[in-house]
Parts: sequence; structure tokens; C-alpha cells
Amino acid sequence: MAEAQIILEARNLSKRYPVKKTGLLKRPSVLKAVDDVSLCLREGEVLGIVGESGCGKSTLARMLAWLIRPTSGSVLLLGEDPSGLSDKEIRKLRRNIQVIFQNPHASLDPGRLIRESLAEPLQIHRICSQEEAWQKSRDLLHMVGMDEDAMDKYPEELSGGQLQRICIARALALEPKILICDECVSALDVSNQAQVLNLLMDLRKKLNVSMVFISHDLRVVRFMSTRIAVMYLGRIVEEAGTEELYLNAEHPYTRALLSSVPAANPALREMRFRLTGDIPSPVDLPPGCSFASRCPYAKEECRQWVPERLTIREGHDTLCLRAGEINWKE
Amino acid sequence: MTPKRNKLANIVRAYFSRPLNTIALLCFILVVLLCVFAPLIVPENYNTIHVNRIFEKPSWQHIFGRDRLGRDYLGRVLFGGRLTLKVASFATVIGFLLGTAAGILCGYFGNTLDTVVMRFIETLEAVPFLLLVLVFEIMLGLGTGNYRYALGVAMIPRLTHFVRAEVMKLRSQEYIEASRSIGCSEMQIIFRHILNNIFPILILQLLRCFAEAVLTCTICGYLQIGFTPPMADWGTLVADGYHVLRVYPWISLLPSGSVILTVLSLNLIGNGLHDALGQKQ
Amino acid sequence: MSKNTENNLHLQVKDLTIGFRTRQGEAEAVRRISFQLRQGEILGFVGESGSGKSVTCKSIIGLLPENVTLSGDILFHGKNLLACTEKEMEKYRGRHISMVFQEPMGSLDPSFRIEQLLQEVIMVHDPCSREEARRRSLDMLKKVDIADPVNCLKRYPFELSGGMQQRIMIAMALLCRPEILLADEPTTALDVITQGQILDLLRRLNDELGTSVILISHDMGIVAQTADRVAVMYCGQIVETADVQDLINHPMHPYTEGLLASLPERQTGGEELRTIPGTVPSIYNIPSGCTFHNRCPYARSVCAAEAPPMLMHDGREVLCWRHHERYQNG
Amino acid sequence: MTKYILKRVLLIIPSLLLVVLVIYSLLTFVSFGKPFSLSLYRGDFLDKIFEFFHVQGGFFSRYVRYCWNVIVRLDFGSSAQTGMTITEELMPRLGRTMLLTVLSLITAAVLGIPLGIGAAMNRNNWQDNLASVSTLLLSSVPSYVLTIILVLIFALYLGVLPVSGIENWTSYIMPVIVTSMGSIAETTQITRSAISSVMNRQYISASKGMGIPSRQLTYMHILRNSLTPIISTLARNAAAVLGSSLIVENFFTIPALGSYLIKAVNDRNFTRVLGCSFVIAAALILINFAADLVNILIDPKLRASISSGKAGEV
Repeated sequence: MAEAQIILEARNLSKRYPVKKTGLLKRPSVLKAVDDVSLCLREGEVLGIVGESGCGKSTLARMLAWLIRPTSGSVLLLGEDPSGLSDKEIRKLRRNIQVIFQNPHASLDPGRLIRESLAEPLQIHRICSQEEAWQKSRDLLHMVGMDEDAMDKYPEELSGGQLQRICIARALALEPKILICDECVSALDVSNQAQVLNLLMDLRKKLNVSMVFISHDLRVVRFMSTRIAVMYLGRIVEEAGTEELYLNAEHPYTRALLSSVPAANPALREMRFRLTGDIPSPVDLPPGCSFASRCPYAKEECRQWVPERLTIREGHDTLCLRAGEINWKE
Repeated sequence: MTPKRNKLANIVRAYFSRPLNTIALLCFILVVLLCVFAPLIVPENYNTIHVNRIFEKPSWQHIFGRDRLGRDYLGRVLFGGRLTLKVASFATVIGFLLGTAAGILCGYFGNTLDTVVMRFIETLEAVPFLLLVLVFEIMLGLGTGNYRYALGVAMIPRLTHFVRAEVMKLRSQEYIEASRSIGCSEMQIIFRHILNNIFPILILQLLRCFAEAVLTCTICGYLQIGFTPPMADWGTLVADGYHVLRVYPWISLLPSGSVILTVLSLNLIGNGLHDALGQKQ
Repeated sequence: MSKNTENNLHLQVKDLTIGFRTRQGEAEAVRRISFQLRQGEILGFVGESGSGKSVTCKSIIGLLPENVTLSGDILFHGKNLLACTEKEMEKYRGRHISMVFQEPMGSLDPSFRIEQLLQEVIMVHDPCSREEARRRSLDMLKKVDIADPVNCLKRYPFELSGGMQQRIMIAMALLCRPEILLADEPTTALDVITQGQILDLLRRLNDELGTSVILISHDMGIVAQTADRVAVMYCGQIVETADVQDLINHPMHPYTEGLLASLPERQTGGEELRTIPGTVPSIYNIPSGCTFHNRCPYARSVCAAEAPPMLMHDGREVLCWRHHERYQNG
Repeated sequence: MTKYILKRVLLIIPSLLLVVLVIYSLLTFVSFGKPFSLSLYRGDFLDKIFEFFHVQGGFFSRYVRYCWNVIVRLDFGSSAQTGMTITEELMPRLGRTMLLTVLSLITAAVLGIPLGIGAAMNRNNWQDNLASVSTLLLSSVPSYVLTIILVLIFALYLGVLPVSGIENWTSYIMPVIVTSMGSIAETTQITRSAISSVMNRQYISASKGMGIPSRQLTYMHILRNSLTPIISTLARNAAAVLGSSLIVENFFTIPALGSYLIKAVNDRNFTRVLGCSFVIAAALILINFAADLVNILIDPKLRASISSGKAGEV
């Protein structure tokens, strides 16, 4: 099928936070939350981003949604570069990209009724009158499988699963082209999680919304995404199609992630190897590959050279100097 | 769980669930009404002096009796209350508005603005309240209670710290970021989401500051700084009675009683509201 | 296969009921549950939030708040713990039963150094000289794979990572070789890789020290991968207990079936997850009869009318009418 | 660590100068521009600088001269009436005010903390209710009414304590009681909330789970951890206690900074007002600095964050 059109592209995105060090002389060291990340999201695709907490995936998500201005690099939404625009124009364009957050109980204003929260996006952008807004809210509730009596309730009266559905409904109020889900099922129980995931799947098909799905749980990311990018300490260390990544991952970190996912049935547990030690502090990263300190396959050059992005197979990039030459059996 | 119609009705119902709170509120309203309608209640003009009837005991015509110049004491106490409440409420309004505005600006926008305003607030805190009153008194002359401005300014640091902490707590909540992702501007977020969520707590703080203001205002009255006789608020009346304490104790005790009554009822209302809010959150 | 002989049971819980007195009135978080913990066995408790698994665990070690009413009995080597006074319980805690919590960051007292914390536990249970205590602490820290134990002793808890603090909690809990270790969601707040390391550590310590473990988690994968036997809890009741392999391969209770089916790892991309309809009922209005009947695909009239008795069948227990007839006459 | 303390010490000077600048400009503005009688020494190192910049007696140069004299030579100028230099007048009075403040702080701590601990330990029994009732009452009764009640009882009827003045130590008893009343209520409240917030922290139930007996748990863990918030709030409360002692002095006519300031303002002697405000502001800032210092010494987390450079907002 023809190559789908790229609707969201990130070019060499990075975000640095200065951290004060003792002593006035020493140059303040820098926390590289996101370090030179390039991604692209095609129409109708779901890009999964997986990584441990603190690897910068939430910062990346907020930069993709223009909630934070990047230190360097740019984000193109439908070919539009926001850096040139004023805040007002950015808010206008924000209709096309919406974010769903992790904690449903905290994503809705506790002081307002559900109907007010749902109608707010329509009022902000003055899309329709008050009555139409109430009617639209009711349709949105039906679309996410909830009945109308939730309209006149406060967030504290509903369960986590129901609240997350309302957040999804609110995000869809402006008919966005891109939906960014930042750990949106991590705070839910297993049954709620399954219901919300199914809802996202069929909304994707019905409304042809492309998504960026971010989570620390590889099982959920695998279920939702068509392509997966693995992040470690602010860098994308590997990116590939879902099955491609699962079957022959190239980067040792991805392998470690895959093998430490708790799987109910033993079949999935065979490629088992464990890392030692903890994540190094992200403030002043060691030279060379940031994963070298924990990687069982690290060689001398891994500690000197910073690895470059390398395309091993079509659509499969990795950031490892020894890509392709490690045999995983030993 | 009973469906709650709206938050405000909830708080009010929770507040009046305890009889103590209702009594406190009624007490406060009674005091305010008495002071406001003092001219109607008082039998004669409180300033007319009756040299021959000084220190008359409280009797039926003159419930509070007469003071050292034979003036009707009920009138003096009520008009004293009027002055105290007027000055205290004026000061609370100034302090409250400035303090809240500074708190919201610092709490929400953070870093540069935050450090500058907080440094200024800290220097303000270093100036003792007494000095503030005296400086304002010199500046605006001894007029009718000019120390109300001092009272208001002295209240700002405490309020700013409180509001700043609350706003910073709210600012980190996800629904603020969610509304920003919908396209709300910073001002819209502040008015739609931050203000209406901290509103109940602000009212609570307003009550606490008002109680504090009444107390401090009577202290200035007692020390006779801030205004000149014959104007007298509750504090001054208590000071007048100090010299004749042993013989006519009621001259001091009656105004003190009214101060305690007012401040106690305000504090009780505050505690009641605090519990009512507690249950809701 | 159950790990060892019947006779040496560490813990026998019979008809345990835990009720809470709250503003909204009386509510039973746990209703007449019974289970056994054999010597050296890892018993997994799995269930969604609100199912009462964590409250059960706290009742064993007596850490429940005042507004709680307890009935039934918890026999530890024949001694009923519920009948113990606070003084007697203090001797059991840390000496025979100890507990590890979910939030590693909040479980260690921030005003003391690690050495002081470990030493305090030793001095409370079997006082010895400071050198002896230090030697035992160091030995225990090595056992829980802490890289540089000597340096770690001098540090304050807030200077350590989540994974490190959880290891120290485990070390502290096992210092006096207790018979039972209660682990309440020990890895939920940790990253995937650290989580794998901690679960391996628990298994290794269980083999090495013979401490039997009660592992509580909402994640079926974790329990399936680590536990020997699993008890599934729903709405304050144990609905099914079985060896882990039997439970995974052919679950008997519909709720267990639903839980396993809605795990994202089961489906590859594309089709929907089988979900359990409805939401977990709150303990203030528990459905009549079998508490799962309103969400159960196999529900029959008897299920709504009457609560099913617990059915024992070759080492497995299940609380469901469906199996009653088949095994009753079969 | 010492770098941080040094930095804070250096910070005191500018904030002190800023406070005095505020007061100085207010006073000059108040006297409608005409420079009030500031009899200051001339002909010293500063004059050479002024000549160099050929600065005349403008507003700012007089302010700089005043500060220079005060900080370098501790000379607050001399007041016209008594001829004594203000410094001699101020120092004994500063001593009395500080004595009153310190005594009140100690009383507040000694009485407030145990009351707070008792209230927090056994929730809603008599101690808890006593604490909340007393807090409510103490914060509703103005200090001068307390004075009257104490004077009525101890001075008039029992005749035990002197009504005013500072002949001997007994005359300090009543002022200390009145000043510390307000902060006793606050200390109890702070202690109670600090302890109860520590009590339901997770590491307390974790330690209990390790078998640590309740007595040891209370003293080693609960009190140790609630000490930091209690002391830091108490220290921050010190500035308020100084403020109230300035006021209470006048109730008992103790010749200290408070009454001195009021008298100086009434007879419009601005040199005294400026000198007095300078001393009070210095005292307040030093107390706040001491409070921060105490705060840092007790709390290991704060100490660590400062030594590692992330000097968070104290």
C-alpha cells in the first residue's frame, strides 16, 4: 500500500535542564532528559514508546504535544513547525493533537461536573453554543460506552476506569488527528485496563486517529502498537515493527526488557537474562554508550565511542556499536 | 453514596450539621448588627457628658451604666465596636486582595517573578508590625484610624505564603496540564481551574485573617496609637478602665468581653468551615 | 506439585473476617477466607484493588488500624495470633513474621543511617555486640546483592534508589530469619528490570533460607512467575486456590479465567482482548449470592440466590456453583 | 556546607540595608523632604570618597553615611534632647526585649511541646480536647485582656507580683506569661499536627512490622522525625514572639525597645526611630537566620541537599 503520509515528525529533539553544582566555578552540569530523538508517525499508525521510569518518555510526549518547548530540534505537526508561531496560534493548532494522562482521578477538575469538563474544549475553541456542547458531550459519553447519568456527577463519584473513558471522550471532543496516551492504563486494574485498551483500539479504527502510546509495560505497548521505540536515559536505543522487535531485537537493553517482563505462561520466558546494577544517574552520563555500565556484552570501545543510529534491516534501527555481531545464545 | 447536587450546597450542609457552628455564626451576626445599628439602640448620644452621674452602675435604662465622664457606656462600647470592625474589615480586604494576588502570581508563574516577590515579602516580614503602624501613622497623620493600612500590609506576608503553597500544589496536578493541552490559555486556567478550587480555602483564610485583624486593631487601640480621643475602639475602652479596675471592673471587662466574643465566634466559624471542607475533600 | 509434606504448616487461617467501622457505616473488607501456608512455599495472592488482599496480609502481622473488627483465627504453629496481646505480637513481628511494603521510598526512616536501622532490629530481637550486629548486617546486605555494602551502611535512605531501598527492606525483614515473609506488592513501584531482579531475589532467598513467602500483587504475570501456589481474591473472598501451573493452564473460576484472558500478552495485535464486563463492586453494596454473578458469563439463577460453598478437589479450592455438580457426582 | 552558611551570612547585610532603606525613605518622605536632624560625625574615610565623587548632601549619600556610621562604628548618632548617644540608650533596652523574647520562647517550648505530644499520642481523649480548647481560647483572647486578668489576680488581690517596672526578676514573670501565651497555643498545635502526620507515615508501620516495641517506636522514630518540623516552625515563630514582646512591654511599662519606639515617634525624634528600627530589624533577621541554621543542622535530608549544591528553598 502506498507509503502513508507522515503527520507528526520530531527532528533531533532534545531537552536539557541545568542542575546547580556546588562551587561557583564549576560549569553547572546538565540533565539531558531527552537527547537528540528523531521520530515519525504516519497516518493511522500507532507508535509505541517503552522505557523505564526516568528515561524521558513523558518529557518526549509533552514535547510532541507542544506542551513543552524543546531546547533544540523541532516537532512538525502536519508539516507545521510551531517554533515560529505565537502562543495564540499554537493553541489554535493544538486541536489536532490531544493528550491522555496517567492518573484518571487527577486529570479531571474535582470542582467541576463531568458535563462541564466535557464541554470545556468546545467552549474554549468556541466551536458551538452551550446546548450543542451539552448534546455533543452526551454523544461523546455514548461513544466511549458510558451512559448519560454520569453527566451530572463529580469525578470523585466515578471509578478509575470510567474516569479514563471520560478523559478519552474529552480528548476526542475536538476530533484530533493524533492522540498521545502517556501511561494511560498504568493506573488501572486488569479488567479496567482491558476495557480501555479495547476502546482505544476500536476508536482508532472508527475515527482513523493515529496514536503515540507510551508505557513502561511492554505487554501493553506490544498489544497496542504497530511500531515500537525503546528509550533509555533520554535516547531511542531501538525502533522497529512490533513483531520484528519481539522476535529479533538487536539492542541488549531491549532484550533485557523483554526477558524481565513477567509473563503468565512460561513459553514467553525462555530468553531469560538479567542485568546487574542500577540505572546510572542521568545528570552526568558516563562517556560512550550510556548503557555500557550495565551491558553484559559491552566491549572496550562501547565505553569510548558514542554509538550512532544504524539501520540493520528495513525499518529496524538500533543504537549499538556491536549491532548484529552479538549472538544471543551464549 | 448520595448524589451530591453541587459542591457549595454540600459545604453549607456539612457546616450547619454541628450546632456549635450555627451558634458561632449567630453570635457574630448579632455583634455586627448591634454595632451597625448602634445609633438606633443607644438611648442618648454617647458623647454627652453628665458630670454628676459618673460611674453609675449598670441599670435598666443604661444597661452598661456610665463611664468616668458619665457618658452612656453602652453607646461607647457599640460605637467602639463599629470603629474596630470597620478598620479590621477594611484592613482584611486590602491584605486579602494583595496577599492572594501575590500568592497566585508567585505560585503559578514561579522562578524569576517568584524569587523577586518572595524576597520583597521577606523584607516586609522583617519590619515589625508596631513600626509599620507608627510609620503609617506619621505618614497619613493621626486621622480616623489610618493604621488600617498598616494592618492590611502586615497581613500580606502570611497570606502570600499560604496562597502560594496552595497554588503550587494545584499547579502540579495533571488536570492543569490537561486543560493546557486542550488549548486553555494561562489566564483561563487560573480563573477556571485554580481559583474555583482554592476558593473555599481562601474564605477560610479570610476568616482567620479577619479574626487576627480585630485582635491587633484593639491592641493598637489599647496602646492609643493610631488615633486620638474622643475616638475610641474596644481597646481604648479597656485601657480607660485599667486605672479603675479594682473599683469598677466592668468598665474594662465589658469591652474585653465583646472582643473575645467576636474573635471566638470568628475562630469557631473558621474551625467549623475547616471541618466541613475536610469532610468533602 | 506442592513443595513438601502436609504436616509442617506455618500458617493456618480459618474463616477470617475483617470489618471496618467507617463514617458510611460497617463494611466487611474480607469475608470468611481460609488458606494454609506450608513450610518453604511461596503463596501468591492476586486480585484487583479493593479485593482485600493487602488487608488480609496486614491482619496476619497485626498492623491494622483501630477501627477494625476481626473474627475467625490465624494459627501460627498452633498459636492464634488474633488472640495475642500487643506485647506478645511484638515478639512475633520481625522474629517469626515480617513484612515488606509497596512504597520502598517511604518504608525506611529518613532520619537514620542504614546501619542504625539494621542494628536496631537485631538489638530488639537477639541483642549482641555492635561488631557482631555489624557483621550480620553486612552479611545480609551481601545476600540481597547490594553492590557496596560497607558504603551503603553509612548512607541515609533518601540517598538510595528505589530498588536499593527495597533490597534493604528485604534484608531488614530477613535479618532474624523469620519463618514467614509477607510481601505486599513489593515491586509495583519499581521499574521492569529492577522488578525482575527483586522477584528473582525473593525466589533465591526462599530456597536458601527456607522462609515461606506470601506474595501479593495485582499483576497475574508476577504471581504466576514467582509463586508456587496462587489464591485469587475477589471482593473480599478467596474465589480459587491452586498450584500455579494448574491455575494458569486450566483455571476453574470464571473470574480467574477472565483475569487470564484480559492479559495483553495473550493476544498479539489486532483482535480485541476478552474483558470482564462491569466494574468491581464497592464493599458497601456487595451483590447477593455469589459476588461475581453479575459479571459472570456462566451465571445461573442459583448463583444470584445463594452463595456457593467452598469446593475442595484434589488440592484445589474453588467457590463456584458451576463446578459443584460436575465434581459432586463425578 | 560552610559555603552555604557563609553565603547566608553575607545575605544578611543586604537584606538589613534594604529594610533600613525602606524605613529611611518612608521617614524622609514623611518629613516632607526636609532632612530631619541627623547629627552625624564627619571627616572620615567616607568623606574622601564623597569628595572624590564630589557628592553633596543628597538623600542617598546621607543614607549611605548613616549606614556606614552604624555598621562600621556602631554609632547611631546622638539625640538632641538627652545628649547621650542613641547607642547608649538602645543597648540596655535591646537586652531587655531580647530577654523577654527568649524567656517567652523557652516557656512556649517547655509548655507547648509536651501538651502537643500528649494530644497527638492519645487522640480525642481529654488531652486532645484540652489542647484544642486551650488553643481556641488562647488565640481568641487579646494579650491586654490577659494582662488585666493576671494583674487583677496576682498584683491587686494577691499582691505578689509588681504591676510594672523592672526592679527585680519577679517583674518579668507576668510579661513572659502574657507574651508566651499566644505562642504556647501555636506550639501545641504545631507539635500535634507534626506528630500525627509522622505517626501515619509508612516507615512507622514498617518499623512496627519489624517488631520494634511501641515505647522505642515512639521515642526513637516518631519524636525524632517530628522534631524537625516542630523546631523549624518554632524558630520561624520566634520573629512573631519578638513582635508581640515589643507590644507587651507597654502593658507592663517595661522600658525596652517597644516603648522607646512609641515615645520616639510621638515626639518625632527620627534619629531614635531609625536607630530603634535598625536594631529591631537586625534582631528579626538574625533570629530568622538562626532558625534556618537550626533547621539545617537537625534535618539530614536538608543538609545533604545543600552540600550537594541543590540548595533548595529553605
